[in-house]
Amino acid sequence: MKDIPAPSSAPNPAPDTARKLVEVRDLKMHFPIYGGILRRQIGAVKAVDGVSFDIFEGETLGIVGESGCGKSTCGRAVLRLYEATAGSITIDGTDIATLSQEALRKRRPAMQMVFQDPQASLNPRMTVAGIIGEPLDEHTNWNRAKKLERIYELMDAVGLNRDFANRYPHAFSGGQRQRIGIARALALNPKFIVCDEPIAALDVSIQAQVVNLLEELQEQFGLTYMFISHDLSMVRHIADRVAVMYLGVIVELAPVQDLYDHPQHPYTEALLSAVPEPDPSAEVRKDRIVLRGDVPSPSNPPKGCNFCTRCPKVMDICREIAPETLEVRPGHFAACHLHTHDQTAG
Amino acid sequence: MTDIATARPPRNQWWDVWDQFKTHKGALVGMIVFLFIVFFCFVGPYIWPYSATYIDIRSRNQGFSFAHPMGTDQLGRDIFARMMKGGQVSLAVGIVAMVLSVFLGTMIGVLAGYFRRVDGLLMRLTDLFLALPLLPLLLVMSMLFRQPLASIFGVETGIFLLIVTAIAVTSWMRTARVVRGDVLALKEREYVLAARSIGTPPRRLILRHILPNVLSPVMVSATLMLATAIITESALSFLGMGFPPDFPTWGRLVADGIDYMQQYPSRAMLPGIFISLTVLSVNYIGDGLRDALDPRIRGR
Amino acid sequence: ERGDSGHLNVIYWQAPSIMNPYLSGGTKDVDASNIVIEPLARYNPRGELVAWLAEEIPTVENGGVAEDLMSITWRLREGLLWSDGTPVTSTDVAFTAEYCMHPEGGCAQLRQFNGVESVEVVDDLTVTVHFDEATPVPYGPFVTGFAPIIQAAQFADCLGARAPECTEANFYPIGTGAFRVTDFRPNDVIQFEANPNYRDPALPHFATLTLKGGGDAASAGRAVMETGEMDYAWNLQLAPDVIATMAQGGQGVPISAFGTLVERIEVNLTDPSPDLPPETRSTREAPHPILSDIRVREALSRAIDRELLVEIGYGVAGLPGCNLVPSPPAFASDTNADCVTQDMDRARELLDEAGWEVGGDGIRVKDGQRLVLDYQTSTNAVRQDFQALIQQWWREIGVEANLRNINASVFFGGDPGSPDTFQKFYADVEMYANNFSGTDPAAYLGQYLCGNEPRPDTQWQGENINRYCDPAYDALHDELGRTANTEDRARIARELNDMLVRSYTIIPLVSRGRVSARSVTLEGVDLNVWDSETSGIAEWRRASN
Amino acid sequence: MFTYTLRRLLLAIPTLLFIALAIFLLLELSPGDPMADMPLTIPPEVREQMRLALGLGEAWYIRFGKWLYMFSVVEPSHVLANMTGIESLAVEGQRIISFQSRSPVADIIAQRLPQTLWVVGLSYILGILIAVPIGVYSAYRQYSWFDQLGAFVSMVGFSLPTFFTGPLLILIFSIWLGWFPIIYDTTLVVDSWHNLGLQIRQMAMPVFVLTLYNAAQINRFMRASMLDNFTQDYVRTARAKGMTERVVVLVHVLRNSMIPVVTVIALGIPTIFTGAIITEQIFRVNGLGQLLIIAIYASDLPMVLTLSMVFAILIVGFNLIADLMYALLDPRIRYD
Amino acid sequence: MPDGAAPVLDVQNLKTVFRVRGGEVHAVNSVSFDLRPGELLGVVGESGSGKSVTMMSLLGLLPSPPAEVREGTVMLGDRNLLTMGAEDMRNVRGGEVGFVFQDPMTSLNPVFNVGFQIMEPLRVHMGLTRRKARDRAVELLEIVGIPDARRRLKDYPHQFSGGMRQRVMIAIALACDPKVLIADEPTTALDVTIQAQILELVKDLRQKLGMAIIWITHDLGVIAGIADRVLVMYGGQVAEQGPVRELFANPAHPYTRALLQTMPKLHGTRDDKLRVIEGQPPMLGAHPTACPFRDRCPHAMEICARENPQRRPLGGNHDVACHWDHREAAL
Ligand SMILES: Nc1ncnc2c1ncn2[C@@H]1O[C@H](COP(=O)(O)OP(=O)(O)OP(=O)(O)O)[C@@H](O)[C@H]1O
Ligand SMILES: Nc1ncnc2c1ncn2[C@@H]1O[C@H](COP(=O)(O)OP(=O)(O)OP(=O)(O)O)[C@@H](O)[C@H]1O
Ligand SMILES: [Mg+2]
Ligand SMILES: [Mg+2]
Repeated sequence: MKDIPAPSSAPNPAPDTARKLVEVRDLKMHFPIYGGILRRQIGAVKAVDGVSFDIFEGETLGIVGESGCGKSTCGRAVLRLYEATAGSITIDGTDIATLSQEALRKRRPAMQMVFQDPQASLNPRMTVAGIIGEPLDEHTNWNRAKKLERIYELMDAVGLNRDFANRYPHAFSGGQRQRIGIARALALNPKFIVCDEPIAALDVSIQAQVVNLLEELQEQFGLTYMFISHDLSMVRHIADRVAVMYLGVIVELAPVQDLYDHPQHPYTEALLSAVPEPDPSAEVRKDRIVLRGDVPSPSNPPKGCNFCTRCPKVMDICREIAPETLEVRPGHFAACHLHTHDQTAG
Repeated sequence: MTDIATARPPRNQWWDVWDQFKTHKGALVGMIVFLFIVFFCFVGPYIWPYSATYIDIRSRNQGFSFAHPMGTDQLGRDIFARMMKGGQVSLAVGIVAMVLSVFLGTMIGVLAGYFRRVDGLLMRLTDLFLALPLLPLLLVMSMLFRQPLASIFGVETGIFLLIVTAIAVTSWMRTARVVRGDVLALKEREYVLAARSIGTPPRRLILRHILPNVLSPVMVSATLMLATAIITESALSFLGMGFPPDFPTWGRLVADGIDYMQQYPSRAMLPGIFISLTVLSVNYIGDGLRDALDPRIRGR
Repeated sequence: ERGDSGHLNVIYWQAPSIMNPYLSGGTKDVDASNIVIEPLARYNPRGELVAWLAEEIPTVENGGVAEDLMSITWRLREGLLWSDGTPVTSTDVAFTAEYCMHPEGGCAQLRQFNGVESVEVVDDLTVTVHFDEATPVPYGPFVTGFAPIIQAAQFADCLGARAPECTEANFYPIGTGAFRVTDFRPNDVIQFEANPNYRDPALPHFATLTLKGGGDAASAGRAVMETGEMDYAWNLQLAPDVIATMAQGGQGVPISAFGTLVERIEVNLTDPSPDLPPETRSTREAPHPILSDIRVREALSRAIDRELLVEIGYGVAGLPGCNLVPSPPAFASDTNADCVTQDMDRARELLDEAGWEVGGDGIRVKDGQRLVLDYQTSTNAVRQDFQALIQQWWREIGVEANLRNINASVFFGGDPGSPDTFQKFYADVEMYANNFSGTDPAAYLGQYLCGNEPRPDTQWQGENINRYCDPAYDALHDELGRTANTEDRARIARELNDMLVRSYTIIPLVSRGRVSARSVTLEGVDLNVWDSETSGIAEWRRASN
Repeated sequence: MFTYTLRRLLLAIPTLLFIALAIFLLLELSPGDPMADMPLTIPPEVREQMRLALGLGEAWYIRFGKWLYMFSVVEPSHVLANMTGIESLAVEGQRIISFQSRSPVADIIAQRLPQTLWVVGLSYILGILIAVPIGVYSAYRQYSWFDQLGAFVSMVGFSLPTFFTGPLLILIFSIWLGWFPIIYDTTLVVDSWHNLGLQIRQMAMPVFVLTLYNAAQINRFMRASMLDNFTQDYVRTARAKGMTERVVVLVHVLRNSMIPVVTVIALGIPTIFTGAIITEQIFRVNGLGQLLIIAIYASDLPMVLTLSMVFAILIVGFNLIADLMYALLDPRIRYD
Repeated sequence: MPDGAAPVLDVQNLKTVFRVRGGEVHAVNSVSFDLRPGELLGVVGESGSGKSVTMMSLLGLLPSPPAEVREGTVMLGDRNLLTMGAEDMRNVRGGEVGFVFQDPMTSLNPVFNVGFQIMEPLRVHMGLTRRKARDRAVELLEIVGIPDARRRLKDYPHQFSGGMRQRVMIAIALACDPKVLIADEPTTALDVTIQAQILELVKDLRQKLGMAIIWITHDLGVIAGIADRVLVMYGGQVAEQGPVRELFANPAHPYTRALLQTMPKLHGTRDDKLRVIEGQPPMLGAHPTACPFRDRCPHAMEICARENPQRRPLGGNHDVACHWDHREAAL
């Protein structure tokens, strides 16, 4: 799906009311590799290699894929925590990719991020109040009392006891820490939050707490999420639409029900079948698609379709030409020659 | 995540550090010894009746006595008082040189680690300083700037400044490297990213998120530096490149006392022991601090 | 019997770096090279000139020195051989002069050849040195260890700018001395063996000799007196009680002798105030506001206890000094001995007389000016002890001294750009030691002539450190230059000495001797301060037991 | 790896040039004068003459250029000629001459190298041999009395300045006990058992002092590195495979721990050459360190400059070697 | 599942304590279970419930200090592993019991090649010659599905991907044909597709080699797929134990029930809200005198605070440690 135009119309759960909050077009993020005697650039890790998608106001877009496929990079590039190599990112009508640093700083409150590792994303030497209040320090000139008021408000919102305001992160459990991270993200009333695997580091029994919290907050504040995860079941639970990434590109993007029930891309199929079902009786019956081999290196992706090295349904054409993204069903996009074939044939 | 301590009262980080520090016996003893030495050198002179420079020619070369607990030297000056005075200089040199060197090292390390653009340049600079043969450089520097500085600031201050900067300028590299390494890692930590996503500008980001977290390697190299600075100063004095002979420092006292090693062994031994004791105690403090500042060891 | 004493170990804590005294002024190098190469005449330990390679000492009486004092003729001993077996001739002598006087050679001993116009080879064994003016004491060229004869054949290619390239010759000179070099390691160790062609077949007593360098004076002394590892240690600049303790080791004994070296305080007669413009600061245009008064200078001198200084700083290697020229005995004035006793009352009296009243803090004041002096010296443990002591004595008479010490290499470095050289004398008083080579003080006393003072237009070169200027002194010195008779010379020199000392322009402190140490088993050692310490090494022998 | 090495070598050239210039200018600016320790009896004109004869009359950049040429062309060719015995290899031209001895600096350095290598090198090797096993065992028995004692001794080891321990040892072992000589005889040739005995006796004290210091330092690195590795997962794996403790510690952990230690050791090698200035001075082992300090005192510019430069080259070289060693020992690292 | 056969591994009353600053951590409390030949026992439980510590206590792999195995017996056949001498223990480790650790990235020694690491136990336990050991190593790598095995023996761990490293770890554990294989979360760090590969592999191996396996995980899905029997741990003790279908069908312990409910499903209807287990995991500061789950238990009774429930059989080889009777509630 290199160099293809963006999907003309993105699938929309409620076409009449929602508007596009985020529009990403052909986003590329290449990390240069240097080498040789003079340290010239000799290549690049193509962590994200041309992805396009929209996120509508109030919805949750799930992004799934294997480790290293570029999910985090994509999420960070969307918030311009990385300087994207190419592509445009429009959030709430402004092209983020070209803003000056100062202008970008002004727009930061509208877009926030929740991180994967609740331990690593909190400065161990700041108190909870300090951490949650940091965005306020940066973007408001409120007095202490007002800030504190807001901090307490946020702590209430994420279900943290106000008494904890002066403690340090190490005195909290993982779930609580993640709540602190969420409170920080909420501090400036953002519209859009990128959640980068917010539950991956948490224990199963805690994961549900955090996901529920995110859902509640979405309802309460009308937030829009980009929810990155590799836990397919959890994505199914929380997302409205899901994009499946493989080696820096989106191979399939569809409304959640559609995707899980009728996956159109062989990779999505394999991914879904690989998830173990917590049901002994169901498991025995199922024919699991086991992919052979490992994900190729993003610095040296295979020619043609990125997935051709592991695809169980690989065809000759896949090794030659990268497939285009097509709307195979209404609102359901896939990039696979199986469908190109169908279409040209039919 | 098995996190205990939901009911622990809020308290400062440093209390935890202190708690862990206390459990390190060596460090605790080191701390007490070091404080004692500092007290001896800086408060002692106010209590002790003799001045370090007062010559009582009639009571030359005396042994230990009540009036002169460490005896007197060849001019009848009270060695006890000279030890205090010498300690002041040695400690001051050690501390100031340490602060300077750690400051330089941290600053360069942070800049190099944080700003990719200057990284190459600063690291080449660090390599360059690492490749400079230190002692010759130190000697040449002390020879070179001794007089100009002495004439601007006066002999004592001039040489003090000289030695302190010489030591600092030739010893910041290790700190810089360690700090840079840490900053490179810290920069990728999610809380730094989080701060950036909030829109925190680099200056505040460094001050608020990076610096406090490189504190522990910095503290450790600081204690090591303090020890090396004291030794370097005394080595310089021993080689005749440090403070002038009429200006007592522990290093000078050792150097002067070595000739008398046979008649009055204590004259070289006492300052020698004080130097070792200081260095030793500072090293133990450093050890304890390293443990206490390491969250893995400190535990949560 | 040559070589019957076996092996000799000598230690110099300053290691010799070259065997050619013409390329290095350092005593260590001169001493080392004098084991191998020798002059025509030397001073013996009593300061008398004795013929060495020459047949006899030329004088006016024996006709060796011309009546007009314009030339001197030396005659070599007969049958002298270089250590390589070739004969020593007058060409070698003449070559030596040529070598040192070469304008590009940078000869360190050029002063020995001062005033030499030409060196004429008369015959194989005779040379005549012609001076460009009447020279009453013509014993500079080829006399003393500073100007030994080198072999023309060996150094032929080493003239002028090429001198440093002759490493082989500089390290392994061919000489007439008792030993020859077998192994030379600069700044470390030199090995010698007896010269097979030495003129006295019974000498030297030692077959081989090791001259080790490096370390410090204390451990050198220990190695001789305590562990007995070494036989002879040079110049033990150590505190007296340290030497005394070492001597208890019983393996060796310290030996001492006195030359002309005097530790003194020089008084600045000009104003060193930094407020003055650089052209006049410390020059005769600005007389010193305080020290121009002789009473103040005398008071400073009277307040000093020289015996105590000796006791603390030099012990057996020092004598309380009241003269600028302490020896040889004939030249030493005996009228100033009263300075030895400290007299605080007299000192105070003098200051009172001069109008300096004791102020509130004990420091004297006159016309609102405090009696504060800057007192500088080179960095050196003994000097700093002296400074501290003298500071305390002066304080007792109401004089405050601000002490300053300057790294020796700067202080004596002579760099006209540096404000801290002893010549520039940007201080009120300064302390160091100086001496003269040989036994004749004429040139030394000549330092204090008017016009000889360092000043900006001479790039601060000049030896009249005090900026002393007295026409009477100049006249008397002129007379000295015209006098050849030894007794008259001595009288005039004493007078000159007294003029300087009695005016308290120079305040001598200690007459410094030299202390070395020899093993108890080493005999025949006679410490020579007038010439190089190794000049008698052929006679050194192991005590037979 | 090759390009990496090449790149580092290329980078080293400007670094070294810069160092050379820096040292040269420092020396140039320094107020010391090669004539300063001449007796006062030598008059100023003569001093000036001598100064000119040393080539000090020329502008600094000319002298620097000359020196650079001599250092990078003439001297290496002579060293090469000496080593191979082929005289014709030596490039004609003036060599770097020491102010003090007026002889080629390279020859003196070559002369001094053996004793420095003997004493300092031996103590370095001894230091390693002592420190490594102690470090390993202290780490293995962390907090045991052995470990505590080791930690204390090693801290004492480098908190005692050598100028203090040196004279102390001399006093005890030479003067009171008379076991070892005070003076190091650099001319001693070890050609018999007796001389070997002498050599060992004279080396004993300086080697001891330096060994204590080196061992103290390396021991601490070794211990820390071992401790780091003991907590690694692969150690558990090795135990789970049923390996004996000996194999676990001496094969699995040691091999990993040696990686940083070996580079630290490699980085320390230049100090063998720079010599231990103070120790050499105290025990009169007239090696490179002593040479340097004397040259500094005497303002022997060519000597100081050349020595410093040699040291700088060694440091840069061993830095590179240390990095390459790292890559060799640690399969995870491949520089390119 | 050969029900009647004597267990290969029988753990009774195992108790492991860590001494830490300011007290002790009772990480494993009176854990008992057994493992029959050829059986795959799945162990689940949240993080910190003592799964790893239990298994490592069996083989004495915990660093001591701070760990201390206080009580219990671990019978491997007829020998007690806890009282065994060091030499015998080494023969058990790697010889009779293979161990696969959680993190494939750090569990292999980075500086030795893979061949060396596989051959090590072969040479120690089976006394094979170098050549024989190498052949066997190649064979093992082929068994675990690493292509081009002979060449890859010379490769270092970092040259393998995570999944392949885990295969190497399995190969090492299998090297000496162990009777028991203990796998401590072998797939947690891997992607689902790689996890699927490993799970397939283990299924294959079980069929081929027929060893008994203990498989630790906190993913109930994995357990459901491969285990014969499940052991649920909570707070350092066994909460529930039973055959896999029985346990999934009739979870008896409130914790097990909650655990099954919190997991969102991949198929079927989407729940509006996930069920959560409120509260925090217990602190293991002292020997428990009460039910560790009581604070989070929806069915907590006052007896739960007084008495630590004993395991009671429910029939069908299913037992639970809970005061509350789920069947009552079901009524
Ligand atoms: N700063 C960087 N420099 C170079 N390469 C990078 C950088 N950040 C990420 N990459 C590479 O980009 C690719 C995508 O990384 P990314 O972190 O986006 O993956 P991910 O999908 O988030 O994986 P995970 O699930 O493990 O978090 C990886 O191959 C990674 O190695
Ligand atoms: N070295 C140690 N010192 C103190 N406590 C420890 C130590 N190792 C483990 N523990 C404690 O023992 C308990 C059990 O840990 P264990 O590693 O067995 O958990 P686990 O069930 O394997 O969890 P995970 O799923 O995270 O691997 C935990 O509470 C842990 O804090
Ligand atoms: Mg990621
Ligand atoms: Mg575990």
